[in-house]
Amino acid sequence: MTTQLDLLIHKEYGEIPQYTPKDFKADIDVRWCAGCGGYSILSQVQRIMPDIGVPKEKIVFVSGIGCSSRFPYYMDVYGFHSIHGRALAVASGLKVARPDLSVWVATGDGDCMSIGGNHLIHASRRNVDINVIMFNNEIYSLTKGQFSPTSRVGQKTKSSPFGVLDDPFNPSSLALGSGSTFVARGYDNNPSHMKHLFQRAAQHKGFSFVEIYANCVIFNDGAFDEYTRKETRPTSTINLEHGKPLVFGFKNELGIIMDGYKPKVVNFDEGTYSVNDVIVHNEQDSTLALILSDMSFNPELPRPMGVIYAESKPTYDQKVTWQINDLIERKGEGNLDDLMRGDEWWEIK
Amino acid sequence: MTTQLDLLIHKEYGEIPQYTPKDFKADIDVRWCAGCGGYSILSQVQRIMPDIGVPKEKIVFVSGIGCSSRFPYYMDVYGFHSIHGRALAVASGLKVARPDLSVWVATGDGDCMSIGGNHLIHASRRNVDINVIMFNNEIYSLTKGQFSPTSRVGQKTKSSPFGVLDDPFNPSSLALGSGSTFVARGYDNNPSHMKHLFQRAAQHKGFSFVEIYANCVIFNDGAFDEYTRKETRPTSTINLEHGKPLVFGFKNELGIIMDGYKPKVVNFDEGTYSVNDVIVHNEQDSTLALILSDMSFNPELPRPMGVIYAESKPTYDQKVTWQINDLIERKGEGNLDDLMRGDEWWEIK
Amino acid sequence: MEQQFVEVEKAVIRFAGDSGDGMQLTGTQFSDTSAEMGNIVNTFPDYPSEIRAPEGTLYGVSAYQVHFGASNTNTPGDKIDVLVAMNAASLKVNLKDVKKHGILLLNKAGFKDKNLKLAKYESNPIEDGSLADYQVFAYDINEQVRRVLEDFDLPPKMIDRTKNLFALGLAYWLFDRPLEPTQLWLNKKFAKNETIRDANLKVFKAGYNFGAMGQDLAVRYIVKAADLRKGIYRNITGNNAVALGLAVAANRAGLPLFLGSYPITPATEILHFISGYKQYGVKHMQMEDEIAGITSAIGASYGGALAATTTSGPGLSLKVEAMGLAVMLELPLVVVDVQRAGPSTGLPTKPEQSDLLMALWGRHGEAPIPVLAASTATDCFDMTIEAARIAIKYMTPVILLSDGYIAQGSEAWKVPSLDELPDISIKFATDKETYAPYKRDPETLARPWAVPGTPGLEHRIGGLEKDNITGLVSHDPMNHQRMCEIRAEKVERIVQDIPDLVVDGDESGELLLVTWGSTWGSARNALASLREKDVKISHVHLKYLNPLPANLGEIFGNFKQILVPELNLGQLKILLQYKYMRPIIGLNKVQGNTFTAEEIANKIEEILLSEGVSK
Amino acid sequence: MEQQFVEVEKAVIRFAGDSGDGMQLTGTQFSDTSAEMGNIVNTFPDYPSEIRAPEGTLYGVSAYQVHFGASNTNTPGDKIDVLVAMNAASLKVNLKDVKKHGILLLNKAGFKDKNLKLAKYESNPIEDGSLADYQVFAYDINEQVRRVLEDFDLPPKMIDRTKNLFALGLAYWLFDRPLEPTQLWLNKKFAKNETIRDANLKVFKAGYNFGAMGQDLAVRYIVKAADLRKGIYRNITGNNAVALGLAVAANRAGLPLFLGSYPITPATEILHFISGYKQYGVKHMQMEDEIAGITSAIGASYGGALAATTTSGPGLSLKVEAMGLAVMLELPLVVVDVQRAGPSTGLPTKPEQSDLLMALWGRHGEAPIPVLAASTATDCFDMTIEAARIAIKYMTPVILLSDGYIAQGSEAWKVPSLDELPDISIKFATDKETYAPYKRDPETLARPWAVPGTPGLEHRIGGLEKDNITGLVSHDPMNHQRMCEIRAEKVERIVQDIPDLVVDGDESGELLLVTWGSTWGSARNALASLREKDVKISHVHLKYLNPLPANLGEIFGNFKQILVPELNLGQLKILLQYKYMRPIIGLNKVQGNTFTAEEIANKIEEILLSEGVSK
Ligand SMILES: Cc1ncc(C[n+]2csc(CCOP(=O)(O)OP(=O)(O)O)c2C)c(N)n1
Ligand SMILES: Cc1ncc(C[n+]2csc(CCOP(=O)(O)OP(=O)(O)O)c2C)c(N)n1
Ligand code: SF4
Ligand code: SF4
Ligand SMILES: [Mg+2]
Ligand SMILES: [Mg+2]
Repeated sequence: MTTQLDLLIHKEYGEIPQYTPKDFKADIDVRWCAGCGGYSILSQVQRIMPDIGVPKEKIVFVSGIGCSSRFPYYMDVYGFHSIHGRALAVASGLKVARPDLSVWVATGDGDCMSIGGNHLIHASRRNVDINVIMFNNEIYSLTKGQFSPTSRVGQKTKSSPFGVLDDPFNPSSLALGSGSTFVARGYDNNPSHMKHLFQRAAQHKGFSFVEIYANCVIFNDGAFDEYTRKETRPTSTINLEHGKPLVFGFKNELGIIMDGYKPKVVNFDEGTYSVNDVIVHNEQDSTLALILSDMSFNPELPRPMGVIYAESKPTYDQKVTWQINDLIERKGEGNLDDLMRGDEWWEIK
Repeated sequence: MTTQLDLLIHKEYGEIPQYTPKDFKADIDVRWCAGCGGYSILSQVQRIMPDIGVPKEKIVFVSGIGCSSRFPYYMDVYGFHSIHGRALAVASGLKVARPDLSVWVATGDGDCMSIGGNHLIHASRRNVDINVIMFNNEIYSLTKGQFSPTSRVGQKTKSSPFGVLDDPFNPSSLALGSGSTFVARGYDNNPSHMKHLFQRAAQHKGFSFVEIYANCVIFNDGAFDEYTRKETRPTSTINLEHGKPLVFGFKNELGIIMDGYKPKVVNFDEGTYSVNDVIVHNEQDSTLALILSDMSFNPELPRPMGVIYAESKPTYDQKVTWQINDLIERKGEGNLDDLMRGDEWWEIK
Repeated sequence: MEQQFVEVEKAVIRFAGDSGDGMQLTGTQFSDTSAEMGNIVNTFPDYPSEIRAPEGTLYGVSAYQVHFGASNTNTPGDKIDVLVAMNAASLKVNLKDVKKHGILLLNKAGFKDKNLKLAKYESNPIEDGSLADYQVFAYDINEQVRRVLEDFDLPPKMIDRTKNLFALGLAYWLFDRPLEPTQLWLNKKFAKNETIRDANLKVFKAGYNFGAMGQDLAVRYIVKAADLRKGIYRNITGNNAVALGLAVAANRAGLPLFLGSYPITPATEILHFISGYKQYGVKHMQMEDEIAGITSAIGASYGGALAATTTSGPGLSLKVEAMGLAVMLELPLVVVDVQRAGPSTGLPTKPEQSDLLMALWGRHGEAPIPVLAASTATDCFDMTIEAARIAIKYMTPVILLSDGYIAQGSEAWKVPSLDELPDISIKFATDKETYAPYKRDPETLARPWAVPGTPGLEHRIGGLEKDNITGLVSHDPMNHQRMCEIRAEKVERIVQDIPDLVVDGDESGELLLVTWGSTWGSARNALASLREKDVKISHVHLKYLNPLPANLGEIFGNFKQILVPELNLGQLKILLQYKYMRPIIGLNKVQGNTFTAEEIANKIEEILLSEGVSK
Repeated sequence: MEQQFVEVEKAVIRFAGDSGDGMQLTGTQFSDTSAEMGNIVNTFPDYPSEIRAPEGTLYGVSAYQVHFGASNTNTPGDKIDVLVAMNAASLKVNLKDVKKHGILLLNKAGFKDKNLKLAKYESNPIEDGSLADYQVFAYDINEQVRRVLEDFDLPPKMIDRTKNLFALGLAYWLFDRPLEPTQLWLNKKFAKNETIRDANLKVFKAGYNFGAMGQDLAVRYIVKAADLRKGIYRNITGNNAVALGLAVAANRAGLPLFLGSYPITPATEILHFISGYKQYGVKHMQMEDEIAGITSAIGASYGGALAATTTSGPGLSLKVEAMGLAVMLELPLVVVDVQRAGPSTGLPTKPEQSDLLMALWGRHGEAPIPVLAASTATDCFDMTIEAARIAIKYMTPVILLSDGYIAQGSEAWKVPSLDELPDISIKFATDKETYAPYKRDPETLARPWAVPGTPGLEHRIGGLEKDNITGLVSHDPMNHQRMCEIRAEKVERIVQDIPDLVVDGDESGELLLVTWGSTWGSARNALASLREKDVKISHVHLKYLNPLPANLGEIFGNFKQILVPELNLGQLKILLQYKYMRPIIGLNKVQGNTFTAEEIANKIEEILLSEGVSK
């Protein structure tokens, strides 16, 4: 049966206009605090939009509740600011009902991993083709500063005046453990890197989980300084590039080798190892992804940034369509009159 | 302040009686179907109870809803049959309020990983000292046979007449990805192995996640045959033992070696490798745990059974107590009259 | 012995046995055949909440009841005329419902010592005289089938398993049913296994002949056929009717159907049916929980689907927050709640009508939602389409209340043809010149539905209060007041669009009986019996609970007293007393089952008597 | 210029500026000092939902209002006597609330072109004559503080930031407040940084002197002190009072306190306060969501703690299913709902009273829960203890309704001493001979509380219906009916245990004003003003919504009309019309703020006039 929707969806849209990032700016003041990490995320998202090959009207941003979840208001595409924690379930229904759309989710560490944790792991497991950008500021900002599931042990917040007791999630490990097919990490003050990650996420067919360290200047200022500032970043993080050896350091003098199955830092300057001994990043390897992600919270190892994992696999929304098409192909399009009548009917004459 | 509860808790209970398994059988008919995997789980749990060093009245079984969640009714200890999916949140509150209790959760693949997924990952992350036994039958049984988050792709169930489309969770990977400190897997028709796992879980201070393959004779009969029957088990599974090499096969002729960071099966009979080349299980190694757990769904590798991971770490409930004690030690026990008065008070005379 | 025929208007038969005895199948065959003969049928399956309770236990008894006849079979029936009991436990559990002098067809083989003990009988009721008030016919059916199948090379277990067909054959003989429909069915069902097919056919026929050979059953019954309209008929349960209703509504609306759901008794079957509609282009997601069930549906609705979510009480409780979101978004959504006995897990397999107040008022903030209720299994079809129509036309979530009783019970349904059903389509917004997200239709107050993919209509919506035209977030105090009032007014205006009530009986009088939901059936049966006795009583039945039909207040004005029987502690009573500010007499039952016609009739007579009105 | 003193009964001052201007702090100091002087104070902070909105914008304005005086300062005040506005946007947003001829203290430096543009002023209101109806005093405060601190080696930004203290000093001079309390406070606050401390002290004093030096402010006000009972006093917000109430209730019950919660505006501060009570042995868990918040609390209650969960509307909607579980388990639990404007996310920082019906009836099945409501910030303390008392005594969850208005507003509180508060302890069951899980106290119908750790009392409970004595799962129809009725009856019986209402005013008459929750304050102010005009009107205020006080029906009988003002579309009205079956006049406001006394007074006069009763 052709539905009203088919008429809309299947209408040819011809050439996609030559957009500029400005075309994606909504006509409204951005109301984040001056200095909020959100601004740079927003501007990189707006920057990639012209190039993802989708007409504006086919793009939807869904969010939950939080400072980060105000994101859809600032994008001049379709936007859905839902309720706390439910963005991924809303987006799943939308994407399955409308596989023609490019569906994005903007969410926070609280929205996505606290109240929304269940929808995260299930959307991830199902591999619904949604691009998730999680603004991780390690705090609940909109409610003015309580600890979140990514806050650190000992962190003093309004709801942990004597220090947080809960161990945090490692977001990339949770994403991998639940079956995500695309997992990446970036940070707000590296725009070009972020832009690259968003582009990759847009290209990825399937569930993409991109964690961005987003500084909250008001409630958790400087939380990521160690990983984002020039002075410390070269030794505290490692930038992953597919097919490239895992080297880092101010002068790329450090590398990661495998000691059995354990990753270990070596210094080439010491002479024992060279760049040739180092592991080469393979973003399609699930085992390596687990090992790299697990490095994140290990103080002896650098924290990985970039694309940790990217696996190509049919998406849930595709499979739903295939299953329907397959049945229709094999058995013909269903006739509702037959369905109503069922197998066991009789006639009164 | 001494509370009524302190009077109860701190009462010395002297010698723990010499229990027998029968002491833990509730005086009620077990109402599972004949042949249900639940029976053997129940009897192994009852068998270890006398030896965990806890008086009966200090043991609580919490559950959600499902066939498996009827478990508490059959144990003659304190029991709490809560609502669907919430057993772990109930148990977390109970354990934190009452660290003196031995708290167990009996749950199903639906209860624990579908509606209860969020509480699972958070209890796991927090490392609350709870012992979880998840009856995995890869189906919703109590509601008569819909697919669950562990059902297999293609499985035909009442709610997937044309086959399941969702990829399942790998329970041990989800547990590890969310931070579990004890992760193990067993199956209903290996009582002594199960008993061992329950004993280990009981000993483990912290969050223990034990997945048991439990056959549902009615709605998913034989789902685990490949992993549990004598004819196939030796090559389809590998039994993990701490400090022992990873060997399996009918005559222990197979082993797991590391090819770089990738596990690989070798056959000693071929002469290239011997048992000495094989990895030795170290249940305390987080990286190895991830690698082993990831083998589960890989058709080229055996499925690991036994204790995948066991890490020793302070538990959440301990930390809550410590934080309180520490403050009281440093600042003295709080005086409620002072608290009510606050810092900024004045007197009208 | 001479066998005589007695003609009756209607009859009730209940088949009862162990969970494994095939009683559900037996009952379904009996009911299908009766319907085909032109009887009106109404059925109810009653099975234990355990999946396979141990054999012979009291809590393992499974039963299926069929009420069939020419008229007033609006429920599965209060009291049983014929009880088929395959073992002692089945007799023990069901005897209380059998009419005095009713017929008991008992399988002696199920009354061994072990059975008696499990059923907690001190002595064998077949022998101890305790069944003197009934017509008892006890045979060793196991023995019979063994004899019938002695030539068959089948394991004894398999042979035993045919005994339900023997009982069915006997029942067919007793009520003079033709054998062909069930024979046809057996042929189809066991097409792949000739031996089993033949064994079943033989036993079934043998049961019938056993009656004919006239051991001792002297009376046979002829149950009159109903005077039914011409057409195609089938039996259908309420859950099946909801599933079909959703698929058909989507078709009539020109929209694709999306169901976001999570299994829960007794609503799960709707999900089962819909998951089988792939060929019809229907999409469904079995989500991780009820919250995801409804929010995925809201996402699909935003995308332009006719979206629905189906559940029962505990699930409805979890959907509360998201229902509020749907109110704020003003998107169409059908929420089906198949009520069961609460609170909490309660009695999960038993029906109740205790979610009404929650449906009306169970959301934070001012969040009005239209509420409809289906009254019978077949009415589930009509009311589902009606819920979808209102949802789409008024851009609002709609709650449809069903309950475990009509959801799992079945009745004959005159199958409509697709094109005789109403067109409920509306047009998506597409014009960027005139579009504004919350610019409303002046008549319905509905906002336009603009779906992603429509060029130029890009806009943002969400759960924050929004400006009444632009839909932009608005903190303006007066706008909030206006929006709250508009949302309420929009739901109120649906009253223009729903039929006025027609009183059954006199337009005024002493007592008005008011019902809603599945109590309709018991009430109709009660009225029929009272009217036979010339008791004067009028009746209205409410299918629309919010808003209530426009003329209800006027009707109330014409009656001295109002009686509301409900399967709760008085929830419609609260609504009516608040609305019309006059006392309502409640008849309230929360016993995991529905009213008998007698309970309602007695209450009516009691009221009328105490008023000195009744004869 | 000669300066004169005018004595007034009470006054209202509002401090308004940018989010970063420190208005909350300024307001708090003014209110603390006033309270210490013996005024009754009532305050309300009003801040944007954005965390730090851009400087100078209309939506970035933050304000703090103080109502202080000798009597009838039951709300933060309707109209403002003195507005301190630090920039143009603050004036624009707040001017509408200033009394005619009221005083405007403006900071000229905040009226530059850029400010005017952001505030959407065409021309400078200080200069264009548009403020002719007010007494305008405009100074360049930035300039002033720069001059005062010219000797200080501080960056200009730091210097600018002291300007709120200049304004505060000026306000102290205007209302003749002593400087010491704030000076003491500054000393303490900046103990670690002498320069900052001295700068602040100097600016504060300078502001005061600036007034004294008498540029043009001719009139000063003396606000009369109240005639307060002797004792220790402090200012307290409703949220703080709930937190203290929980800690104190646990103490009086002899139980440890456990809070399971999830942050949500405007309830989060309760969690903040309680998380600071570690020294008092209080345990809390910030859970992953609201469902875990309440279910962890239920777990703790099962373990023998006084357990609570705190939330606002959207969170309450998520707790619905678990509240039903608590009803079935019959375990004590305090559920605090700090209401905000809904539906859905609504206006999250604004108060409303629209969760009442949900609290009463928003659960599937028959799941009755007692509902209480606090009327003022300090009443939050008393009602929290009352909620805990009822929960423990009747073994039931209890819902306590607060709202964003009293939760965040403050008033002076006469601090009780712990041992003058009632003992609300009960004993755990310990006797295995007599114990049965659902054997009830014949008076309260409460079941015994047996906690794990008690030898011999091992038992199982859960959400399935259970036998009324043994607590074993029961599918018995009559038991379910009995249990539903008992659970309802238990809640009804609480009526024996709550005070009868006392009518304020005549015991009978034309019109009865009925209020609940935070509208108490506006109603009291309205009554005071009407009574000054000799208008006759009586008032009752409901703190118990379920059950309602026993004598309410009787009281209603004595009045011709009943008026219920509520911050919703008529929720108490629904309850009362249903209960007492007579029409209630509603005054309904959903504008994200509370009633002004005038709105209520006007409505009363309108009703009385139309009845031809009022003079
Ligand atoms: C059901 C519900 N619970 C709680 C809240 C309150 N709330 C709003 S945002 C938020 C946390 C947001 O944290 P995060 O997602 O990290 O966003 P951020 O503000 O840090 O960007 C909370 C608890 C809510 N709006 N709804
Ligand atoms: C809120 C809620 N949703 C749904 C249900 C229905 N329900 C009961 S058990 C169950 C699934 C149980 O599956 P699992 O945990 O795997 O248990 P099993 O029966 O397979 O042991 C469901 C969906 C419910 N009781 N409550
Ligand atoms: S509070 Fe933090 S996260 Fe929120 S807008 Fe401000 S800086 Fe950004
Ligand atoms: S249905 Fe399956 S899981 Fe449930 S009791 Fe029977 S065998 Fe066990
Ligand atoms: Mg955050
Ligand atoms: Mg299962």
